[in-house]
Amino acid sequence: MTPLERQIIDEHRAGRLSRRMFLRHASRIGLLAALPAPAAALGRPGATVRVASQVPSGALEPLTVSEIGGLAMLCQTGEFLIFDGSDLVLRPSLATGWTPDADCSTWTFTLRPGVKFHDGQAFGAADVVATMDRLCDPRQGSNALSVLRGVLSPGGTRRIDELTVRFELDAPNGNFPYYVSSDNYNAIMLPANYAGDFEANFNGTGPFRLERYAAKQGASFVRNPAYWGRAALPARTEFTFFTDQQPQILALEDDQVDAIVQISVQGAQGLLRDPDVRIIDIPASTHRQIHLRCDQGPLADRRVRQAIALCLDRPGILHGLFQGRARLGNDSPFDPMFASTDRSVPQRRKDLSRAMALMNEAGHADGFETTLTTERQQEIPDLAVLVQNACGQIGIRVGLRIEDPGTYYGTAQFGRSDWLDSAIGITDYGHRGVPNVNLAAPYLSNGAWNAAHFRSAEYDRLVAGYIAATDLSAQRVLAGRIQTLLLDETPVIIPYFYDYICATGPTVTGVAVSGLSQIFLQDAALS
Amino acid sequence: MTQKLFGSFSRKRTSFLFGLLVLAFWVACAFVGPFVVPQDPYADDLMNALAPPSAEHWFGTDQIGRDVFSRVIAGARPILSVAPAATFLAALCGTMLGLVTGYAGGWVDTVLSRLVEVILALPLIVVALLVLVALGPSSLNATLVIALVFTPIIARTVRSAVLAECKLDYVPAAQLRDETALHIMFVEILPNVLPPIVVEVTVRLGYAIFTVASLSFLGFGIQPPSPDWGLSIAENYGLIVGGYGWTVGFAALATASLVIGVNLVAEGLQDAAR
Amino acid sequence: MSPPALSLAGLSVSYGRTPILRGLSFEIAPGACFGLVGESGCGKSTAAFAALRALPPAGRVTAGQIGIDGQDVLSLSRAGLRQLWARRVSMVYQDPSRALNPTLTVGVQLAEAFTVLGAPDPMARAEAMLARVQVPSPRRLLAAYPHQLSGGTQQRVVIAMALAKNPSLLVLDEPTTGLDATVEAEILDLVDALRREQGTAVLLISHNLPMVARMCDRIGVLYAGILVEQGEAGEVLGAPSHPYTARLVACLPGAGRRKRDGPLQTIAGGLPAPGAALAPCAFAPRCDRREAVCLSTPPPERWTGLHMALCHFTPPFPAPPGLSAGAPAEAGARPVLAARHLSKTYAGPGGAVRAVDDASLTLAAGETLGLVGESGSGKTTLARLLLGLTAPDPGGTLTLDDAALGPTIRSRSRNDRRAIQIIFQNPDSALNRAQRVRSILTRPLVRLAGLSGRALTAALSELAQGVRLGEAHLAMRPRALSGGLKQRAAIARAFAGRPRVVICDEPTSALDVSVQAAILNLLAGLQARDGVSYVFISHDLAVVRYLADRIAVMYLGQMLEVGPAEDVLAGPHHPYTAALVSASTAATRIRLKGEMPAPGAVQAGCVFQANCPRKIGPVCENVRPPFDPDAVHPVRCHLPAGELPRVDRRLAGANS
Amino acid sequence: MGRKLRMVAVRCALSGLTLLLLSAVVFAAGQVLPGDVGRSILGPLADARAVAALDHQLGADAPPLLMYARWIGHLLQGDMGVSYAYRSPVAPFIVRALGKSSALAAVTLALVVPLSVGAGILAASRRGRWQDRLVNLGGLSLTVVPEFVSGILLILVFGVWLRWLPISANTRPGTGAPEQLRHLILPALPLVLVLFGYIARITRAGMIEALDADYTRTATLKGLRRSQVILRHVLRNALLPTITVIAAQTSYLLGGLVVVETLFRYQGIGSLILTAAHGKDYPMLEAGILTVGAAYILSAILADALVAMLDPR
Repeated sequence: MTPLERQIIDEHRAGRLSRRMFLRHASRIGLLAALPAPAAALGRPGATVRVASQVPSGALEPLTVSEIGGLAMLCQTGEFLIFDGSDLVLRPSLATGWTPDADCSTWTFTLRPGVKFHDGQAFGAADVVATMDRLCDPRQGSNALSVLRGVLSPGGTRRIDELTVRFELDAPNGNFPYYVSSDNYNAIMLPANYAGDFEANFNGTGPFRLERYAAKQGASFVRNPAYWGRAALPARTEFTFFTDQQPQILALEDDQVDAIVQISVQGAQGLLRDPDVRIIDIPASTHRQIHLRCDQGPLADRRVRQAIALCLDRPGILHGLFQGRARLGNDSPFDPMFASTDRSVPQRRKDLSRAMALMNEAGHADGFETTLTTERQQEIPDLAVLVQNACGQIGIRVGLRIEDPGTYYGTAQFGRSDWLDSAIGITDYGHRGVPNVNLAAPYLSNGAWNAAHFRSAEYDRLVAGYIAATDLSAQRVLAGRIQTLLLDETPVIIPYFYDYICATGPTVTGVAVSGLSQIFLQDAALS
Repeated sequence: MTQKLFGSFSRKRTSFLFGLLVLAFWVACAFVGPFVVPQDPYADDLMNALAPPSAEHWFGTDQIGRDVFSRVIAGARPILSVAPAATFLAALCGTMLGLVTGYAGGWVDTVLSRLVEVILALPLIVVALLVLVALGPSSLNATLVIALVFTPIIARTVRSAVLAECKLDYVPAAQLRDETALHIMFVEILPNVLPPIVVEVTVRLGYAIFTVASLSFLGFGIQPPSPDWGLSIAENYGLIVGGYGWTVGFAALATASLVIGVNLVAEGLQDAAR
Repeated sequence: MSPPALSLAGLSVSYGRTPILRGLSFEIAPGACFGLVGESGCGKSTAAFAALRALPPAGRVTAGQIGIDGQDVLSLSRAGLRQLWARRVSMVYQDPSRALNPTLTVGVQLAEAFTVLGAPDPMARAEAMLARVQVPSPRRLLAAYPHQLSGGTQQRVVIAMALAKNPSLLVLDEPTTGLDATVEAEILDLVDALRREQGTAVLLISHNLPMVARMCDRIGVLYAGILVEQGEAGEVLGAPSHPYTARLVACLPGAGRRKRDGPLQTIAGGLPAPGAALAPCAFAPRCDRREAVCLSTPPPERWTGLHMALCHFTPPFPAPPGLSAGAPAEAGARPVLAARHLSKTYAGPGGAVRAVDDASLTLAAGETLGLVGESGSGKTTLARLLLGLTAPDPGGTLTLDDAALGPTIRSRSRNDRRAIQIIFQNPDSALNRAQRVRSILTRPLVRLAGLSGRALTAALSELAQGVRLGEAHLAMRPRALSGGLKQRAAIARAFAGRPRVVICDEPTSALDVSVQAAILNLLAGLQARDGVSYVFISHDLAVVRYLADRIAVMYLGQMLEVGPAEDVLAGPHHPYTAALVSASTAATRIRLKGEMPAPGAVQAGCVFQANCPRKIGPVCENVRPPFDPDAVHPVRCHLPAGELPRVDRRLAGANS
Repeated sequence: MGRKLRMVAVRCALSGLTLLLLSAVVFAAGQVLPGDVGRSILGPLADARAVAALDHQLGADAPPLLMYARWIGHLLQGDMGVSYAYRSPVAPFIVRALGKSSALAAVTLALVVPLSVGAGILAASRRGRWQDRLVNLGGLSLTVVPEFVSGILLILVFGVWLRWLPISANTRPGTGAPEQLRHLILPALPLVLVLFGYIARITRAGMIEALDADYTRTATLKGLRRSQVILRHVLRNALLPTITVIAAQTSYLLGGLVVVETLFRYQGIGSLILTAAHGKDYPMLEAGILTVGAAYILSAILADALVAMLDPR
């Protein structure tokens, strides 16, 4: 047992780590590699499960897919080395075990024997090396590059033997297994000789094989008889693509489908009250980041940023926008559900008098004018209005510019992107099993997504420490300091983390989802 | 024209007067609406979101608890600023263009006509969408785009009216007394083609409202947090299935009444011009 | 004795609440031809439709009886009425292109008339019927669509359709208005021949008195919906019994009357507006025989044999005194305007079209040149060339007072521009309806005469007085003026710049006879006053004869003949001129071969050879006849001068 | 006949020219559209190097003129190009979307043409009476109501309140034709309402003109039955302008589809264009817009041909 393992077990025994948190942390370092898969659901096999899904807006290329419709598709036949379930516990999938070296700069993974791709090829270390090299190669259009950058480079993945690979990281990383888990949605394992034609055959290792795929219309899958694990319950699954939520709801209510991959509270208020619908609601770290530009205008004053953050009625927003299906954010990416989050940092609450006082101190008693730029995406325009109204309470007159997402992000380069150049903006950040990715690019002084233009050497140092930290208590200490620093500086406001919601018909059981719009149907059944 | 409109009272006038009344109501709302509404149309009330119509909120509240009645009343302003501005601009440019192409004829006419045909070969809304995707959505851009797509339409009407005028002998008569082309276009011809222009512009106003509302609905017109009707419908129409019809129904009725009002007035003018 | 083909008894018709016809009564004997004449708006057409019970939806018979072949038409059921329409009555109206369904072939439409009668083999009968109306190749015509036919042929088809059922009554409503003189004559001859053959009674409605007189046995004269006089055709026109008829006849510039014989008679005032309250005698307000009784008692129907007049008095009704104007201008010898070898070619869909081909003319000071020709002859294009509104083909020359004149307005000096002006045919089109008469007249005074201030005011009132427009008229917009007053305003505008030459493009063709006379008088008077020269374009030979000193005849863009008015009209003249003249008289008609070809490319030979009744032979087809524009009376024809046709004087004077 | 053939040829050539111009305009507009294709595929948070690499793979980083020339060259060979987003040929997408839109348009026309022509004829024959005024004013008033407004109201009344018609235009695959039709009624109705007024009005005007025409009186005075007069002489002439108007409204219909397809989340050509514009999928956008333009021009030509067939002029 490594010291790290021992420390986690000790913490758990001492009662400082709940069982859930314990599992998460133990799984992170491969301690629970032998952990059994979640208890098998008790459904009757052989059903055809029909699912409504957001239409994939582009080609289903694992290397490039980034939107939820595509993610739901990839994980139907594709598998990851590690499965990150809705409980954030890492479970073995194509890897049966993983262990770090002492400073977590090298990780060794043991692969599952006897796994075959749908086309009959055996799965092995060469496939892992090829897949990972592709994902971190800047000459490929890899979507995972933004995650793996600074973590893993091409050539960093080494084949040790047929069933062992070693990852030699660019820098120590205590949470590396998450980077090759289903959390990194692009990282489905493809054969070494993959030719960029995933859409033609969906050649993966998963419990389902492709039956038919029609772009923009739908897809169907059948049970994979040669699956390495327990055979899937459904004989067949059938996905129908929709462009929007409302018709999906109608289809579910009309019993045309058995499940909807993901619903958002907005527009589903009726469905959420429907007793005939089963709601699967899992916490996810999906959040909105309201950035406040720290380098120019009145917002350059920390007190003004704090004042704005103090105007928001967060519980009200939770209730109004999400009917409570969300958790309060405390203006840092540390979701309360992360194990490393320091929950002792006090939650920021609405305090108008304090906000007014800060404005006075900053010399902006009469307020000022500014513009909030954001994208038209789910509840964001509503949030923008709420921020606008909230700012109005302390005299800040906010104009709104709500743009098409494409316009908002522009080229995603400084000086050529409304997102990165705006004084105030609201940006959507997806779910991650660990906060690592979201701690780096959005806040580091040279961060590529640093829309707040936040520059803090202290922060950079703390984050480097956090990422390299291997043991939980060290992570938590650093997390607490990061949380406090971000609260004090307030480069961003993160008002909430909202739940991932999936809806199924009343007779459906065994549907599993992740916060990344991945839906797993091998245990699904209709009663 | 005025005499004909108001002179004798008949059923035809009834519809005109009714249209005028509706239009006047919304114009009044556009001017004073935001000051007389019972509640701040922008104020959110998250604890009271999606409340059904009640004594306190006559038309209920929307997703973030804003008073729908107040928003419907206040919503007359954005649409009644953008649409008339766009129409006016289009009328101005269209009249110029129509006068010049109709009177000058020749290659000027040929080139412009072909361009107009290209623009008209696409549904207006598609053209407007393309331009707005490129320029970015805003009220100003929507105004410019609608003016842009309506200009050729008005120009076509003006042009055909001018062509008909040019067949009349007072035009050569003016040429025979050495009038400049400008004088002939603006002093001799323009007053005669004014009635069809007025009618066309009123009709266009109806379509401008139509288009602004549609663009706002598609997200390319008036922007949040404006209480604009099309925008409100776009923001809330996902709620219909859940049974929150009041969030969109009243805005829809308001839009319908406004366009119908404008149309009835346009009809009256058209009858009078005939 | 068989019942009359048509009998109207006290027929009154209203449109909505507006009475149009008031107590109309007359009869047409079987096989007879009755002409109903009157000025526009008197209710002629309404009478025609009412007689057949075919009024538009708004029209309503308010009183009276209609009998056709002794049958009471007003009491007929729908089916009965349809039978009446199908078998016994027919109608031909003004515009044949509108009377034919544009989407059906001639054969189908014509055959319908037979199908309704239940006749076997309607197509064959249709072909036979077409042969009877003397169209070339009837069989081919069956498959043709109306728009492919000329106006004359269209009207023949309509007539064929009308006569297909061998009706006992045929109503003709202005059947030849809009057709050219030679075509009109042929159509009338045809109708006359066929109705005599079939014994069909005819009700002919027209504003053209001489034409009606030639065609009809009896004539009725309508005034404001009232039949003021009826009687035998010759009597009504020769010895009118009603002051209105008498004045109307006197207004006509017929009977070889010339401007030097003195001004034409006119009728004071204008027609009462439809629906206006009428005096007991409707004509009394305009009548110079008027006495108190006329305004208090409705006049009686005064019958003299078969001649009726609705008047308190008996003829004669002498012309009022004081209508003699000064002597007409004497044409000087010095040429003001001269054109040589003007041509205009347009690019048409089927190749170049010569609208004007080598036209030359000379206009002396104070002279009137009559320009006659049928539609498409290039009269108006020539006028536009003279005005500079249209640029001529290169090669022609224009001179004004022996100095070269620019080909377009832009190339002319202000003086040259003001020297040539025009009076358009239609004052509604010529006057800007958005402006008041005052500004219509002021603007040319400013632009052309260069006046301003007091001089301008003075010139304006002088100008208005010159055409007898009052101060009140100046404040009105053209719409508020009557047709005659509008044309006066247009004339005033043309004279504002004191022009040397005024081109009159059919200035009276849109006007009623009584108004036409006043305008002709005005033009003659202005010419006498100012010594201005006119190019007077008209298709009405009588009007041209009255006003013109010299006449030019155009055909297909070419000038066929120019010469002193009398010589041109009497001959020896061009065979085409002979045909034109014969069309307007009762003299033996000179028939043309075929129809006037469409204007086309330059032809090698004579433009008229295809239609010419006097064609000599190949020379006509291949050689352009010589034409010396500087001769006194050049004629563009290969016939030797001695063989050119001339008018038989005895016949010519009789009835024109 | 030669003349007619030449007219057709000229007409087609001109239409081709118009389409070419249109494609250039759309392409130019595409250049101005913000963002780039690689970014829109990989999402905002993707690494810039990955975006550049993807752009290069897709050929989206070539100079605009070259891209345009390439695209036109392929188009002339009948190849509509390859979608950036889907990395597969555009044509099947267009065909499928066009099929769905055509179904909606067909339902719309099938409802609106008989309805409005009938109403127009009724109005003309009851000229000045209440039926006439109802058709005239009512029809025209509906014409100016935006589809999404009438759509919302129709959904509220027939879909939510009365529950007579399904709200969704989508049916699951394998649904029978009658049921599919039923799902298309509600989406078609807003378009029907907009088009109804135009067509009814022009039909009414054409009817009145034809009823008042001299040739109709000629036919009546021939003693033909009223029904014969109407069928043979009136309708044929009266409906000519109606045909032209229906064709002209096709352009409108296609535009209306964008809104209706958005409102009812129906994946036709309108929503295809909208999605392509949002996703910077130029080949798809170009193809979609050109298809709409071509459909419009084609319908105009067809209408002209039909009119030419019925009207010998």
